[in-house]
Amino acid sequence: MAERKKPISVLLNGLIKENPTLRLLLGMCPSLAVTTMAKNGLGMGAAATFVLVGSNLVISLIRKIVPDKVRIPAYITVIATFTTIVHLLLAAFLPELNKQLGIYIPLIVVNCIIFARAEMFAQKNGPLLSVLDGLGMGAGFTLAITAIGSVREILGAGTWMGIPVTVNLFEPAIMFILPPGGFLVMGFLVALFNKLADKKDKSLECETGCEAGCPGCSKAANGGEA
Amino acid sequence: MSILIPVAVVSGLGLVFGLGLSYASKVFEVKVDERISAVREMLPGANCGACGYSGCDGLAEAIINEGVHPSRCPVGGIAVVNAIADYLGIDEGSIDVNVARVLCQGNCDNVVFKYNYLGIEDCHAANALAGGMDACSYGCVGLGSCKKVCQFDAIIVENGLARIIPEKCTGCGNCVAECPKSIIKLVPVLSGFTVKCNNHDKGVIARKNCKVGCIACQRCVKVCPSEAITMDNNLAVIDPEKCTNCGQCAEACPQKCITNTIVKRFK
Amino acid sequence: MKELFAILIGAILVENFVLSKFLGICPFLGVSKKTSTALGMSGAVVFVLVMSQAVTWLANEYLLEPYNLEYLQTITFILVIAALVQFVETVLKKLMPPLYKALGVYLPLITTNCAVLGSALIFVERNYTFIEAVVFGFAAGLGFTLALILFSGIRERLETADIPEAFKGMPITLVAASLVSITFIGFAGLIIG
Amino acid sequence: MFKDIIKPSIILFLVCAVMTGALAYVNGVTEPIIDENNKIAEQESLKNVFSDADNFLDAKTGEELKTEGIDVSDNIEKLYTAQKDGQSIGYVVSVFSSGYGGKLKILVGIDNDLNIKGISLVSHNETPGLGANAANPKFTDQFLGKAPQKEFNVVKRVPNDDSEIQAITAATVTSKAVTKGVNEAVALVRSIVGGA
Repeated sequence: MAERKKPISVLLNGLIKENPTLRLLLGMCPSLAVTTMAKNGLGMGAAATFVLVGSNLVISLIRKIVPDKVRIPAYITVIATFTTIVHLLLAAFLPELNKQLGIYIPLIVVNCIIFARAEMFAQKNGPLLSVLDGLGMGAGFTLAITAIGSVREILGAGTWMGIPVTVNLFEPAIMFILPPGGFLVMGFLVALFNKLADKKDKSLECETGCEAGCPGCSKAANGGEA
Repeated sequence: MSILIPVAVVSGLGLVFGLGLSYASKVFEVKVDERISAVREMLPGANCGACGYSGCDGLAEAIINEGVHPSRCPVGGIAVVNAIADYLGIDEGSIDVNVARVLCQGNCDNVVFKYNYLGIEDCHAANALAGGMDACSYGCVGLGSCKKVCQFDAIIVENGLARIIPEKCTGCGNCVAECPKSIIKLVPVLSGFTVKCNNHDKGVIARKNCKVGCIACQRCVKVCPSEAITMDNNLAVIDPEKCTNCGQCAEACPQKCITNTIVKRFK
Repeated sequence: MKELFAILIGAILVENFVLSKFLGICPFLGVSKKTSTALGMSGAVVFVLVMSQAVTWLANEYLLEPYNLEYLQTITFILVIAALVQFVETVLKKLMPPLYKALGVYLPLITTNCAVLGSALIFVERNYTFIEAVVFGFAAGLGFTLALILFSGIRERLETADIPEAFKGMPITLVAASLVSITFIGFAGLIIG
Repeated sequence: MFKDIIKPSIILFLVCAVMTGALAYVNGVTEPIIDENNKIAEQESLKNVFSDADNFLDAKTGEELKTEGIDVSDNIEKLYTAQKDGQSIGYVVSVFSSGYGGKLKILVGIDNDLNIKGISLVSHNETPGLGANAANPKFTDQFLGKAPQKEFNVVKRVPNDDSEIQAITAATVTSKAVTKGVNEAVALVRSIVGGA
């Protein structure tokens, strides 16, 4: 993909085509653990987006001066700083969300999405594109985990964002709030996404106009399998 | 003041680790010829093993140490070969880059079925059951074993027949080895016309099993100006070297099983 | 001695890192295709987890606690882990090339592994002593290994199963993981000590 | 020599320094707010356990109580003295207990003449829907009122006197854990009030 990437395509790329959680299957730990409630998903998504945009920006600025020997520690320090800043801000201004997200805020540091985007994207592109990519990826991540959170909350607790939705329809299945429910809902959503995305991909394969066949392209490299 | 202590603590740690890491990478440096890592960068990096080495690292080492020609990597196409050749200052030489092609057109509409197969979606499994469900025992079973093996998503299975997308195929040969019916052949990329059939039965039997199979009528052999087509026990075979892609055999063939698949990528 | 045993069993079965605490899922899903790769990965994880627990505990005890810099925990821990992993990688590449060939490719993966940082944060929260922290790390690694190998066996059988088109690849793996994690809920009631 | 040892270390040092500087600055700004939040949250949790007290003295930890010669079980975390317009009218005890899913923390408000003002399950990770029901009033209200001489014990049937607590169905382990915590809190306050 040597040619100049259009900023808009970079932004939208993170939402559907390369949705970090449902297509590239990155950042699984928080998206399974925190999504017992849709509100948590939203909070976690927003926090992760802030960290993602911030770290993408800084990393793309310092990518030229950081020698390869200390590349990983330097990038990790940048990401950790942004995460701690989010953690402090949340603890100061949104205490009850902070109580719910608990241990998972510091774990944004090792959230694979952020480090993957830093390595894959921020290291090769300028600050503007990296920020856009961070926004796109963050929005995609937020969308995905809020969707997972909503499904799990409706099925598991009969409420959505706290509003009782299905209390008298059926007895909520607690299983969906427990870990197995997380895997299950995630699995079905990824399957749904494969169905949607594949329909578009099929058209991609027929008109072979696109510069297909290069093994380096991200679609072939880590299509379904992580 | 309360900012100084944390900054001192963490950057002190950073300094210690910086020194430690760079010192360690110096002391424990494994002598590597930097040309190898340069060539490794240029190779596509799919580690598919089509070049016969254990992935791109193996090939990079072989190119530098054993003088293997870069075109040994079929996956990268002309761009990679030229890049490495210029880097090493050797001439590109002839490119024997191949592309895989399924020599069969027997999808569900054309071929007659012996039985209705509902087992595991795997050609080997179907093939174990009396040679697969197609009446023509040479034909493509169409259950996608080749698709599972293809790293470059170059194979799609439609209507019971595997089809290889020439632009995506890198000629790594994984599918050729995988296919239980061995009907996928590696042909030179520039060869357009091929006989899309693998059936060695007599014409009358072939016609009964499949609408588009080669019935060995030998019309193509007679009509070909450069005698590129020979009969290999009831199956017409086009010799890529001699074939000039004139296309007369395709018109002459009553069963329409000779087709033209020129690959745009190498124009 | 009893609490050490309680921590050991607790971390492997009751609060298994992958299946009930949701830490370290990325490598768990990514690497568990074949049992051999699973073994390599879990060996690397146990190795790094034990070392990182020790170093992070020391860093926390002597650098952060005295100046009460709790908010620096994340940044120091992850810096320590990243440096440790890179150091181990360079040493391994030089001194034990065969081990590096089998294990090496997973080492950079471990830096971004939630389990390593997660276990560091947990031992701070429960303020374990040095030995307890290291035993906890070791047990967490074993729990990770148990889950990974158990799961890679299942995934190998998934290859030949007849799966609907959209579920091929990762979705079926996730559904399988959810069934395995149901079994681990059975251990939840195991109260020790 | 310089290029591949000193340069990387200096750059890592600078990156760490700049980043931690920003961090320390943000922490300087947010630290007072966080402390305040924690204090408010703590006061609130104490309030709903001991409603008629208007302020609470700073907590005394288990060790401090031991130094004052009171025998304290090591499950006791803190003891707050509850005051109403300057007069100490009771205590709030925060006590740990190990339930089904691990450690759980209970706040117990007890006034000077030993009747229990309020109970709240502050932090637990019991299974949602089963053990977690111990937190809602239906279960905790059973403890309210005069603390009996002998300890509370958990029964499966309808209790016939106020020293028996009816367990939550399918969550006996949690019910027992909460009761054990409350008993320890009552014993502590009894030794202080009885003794004092």
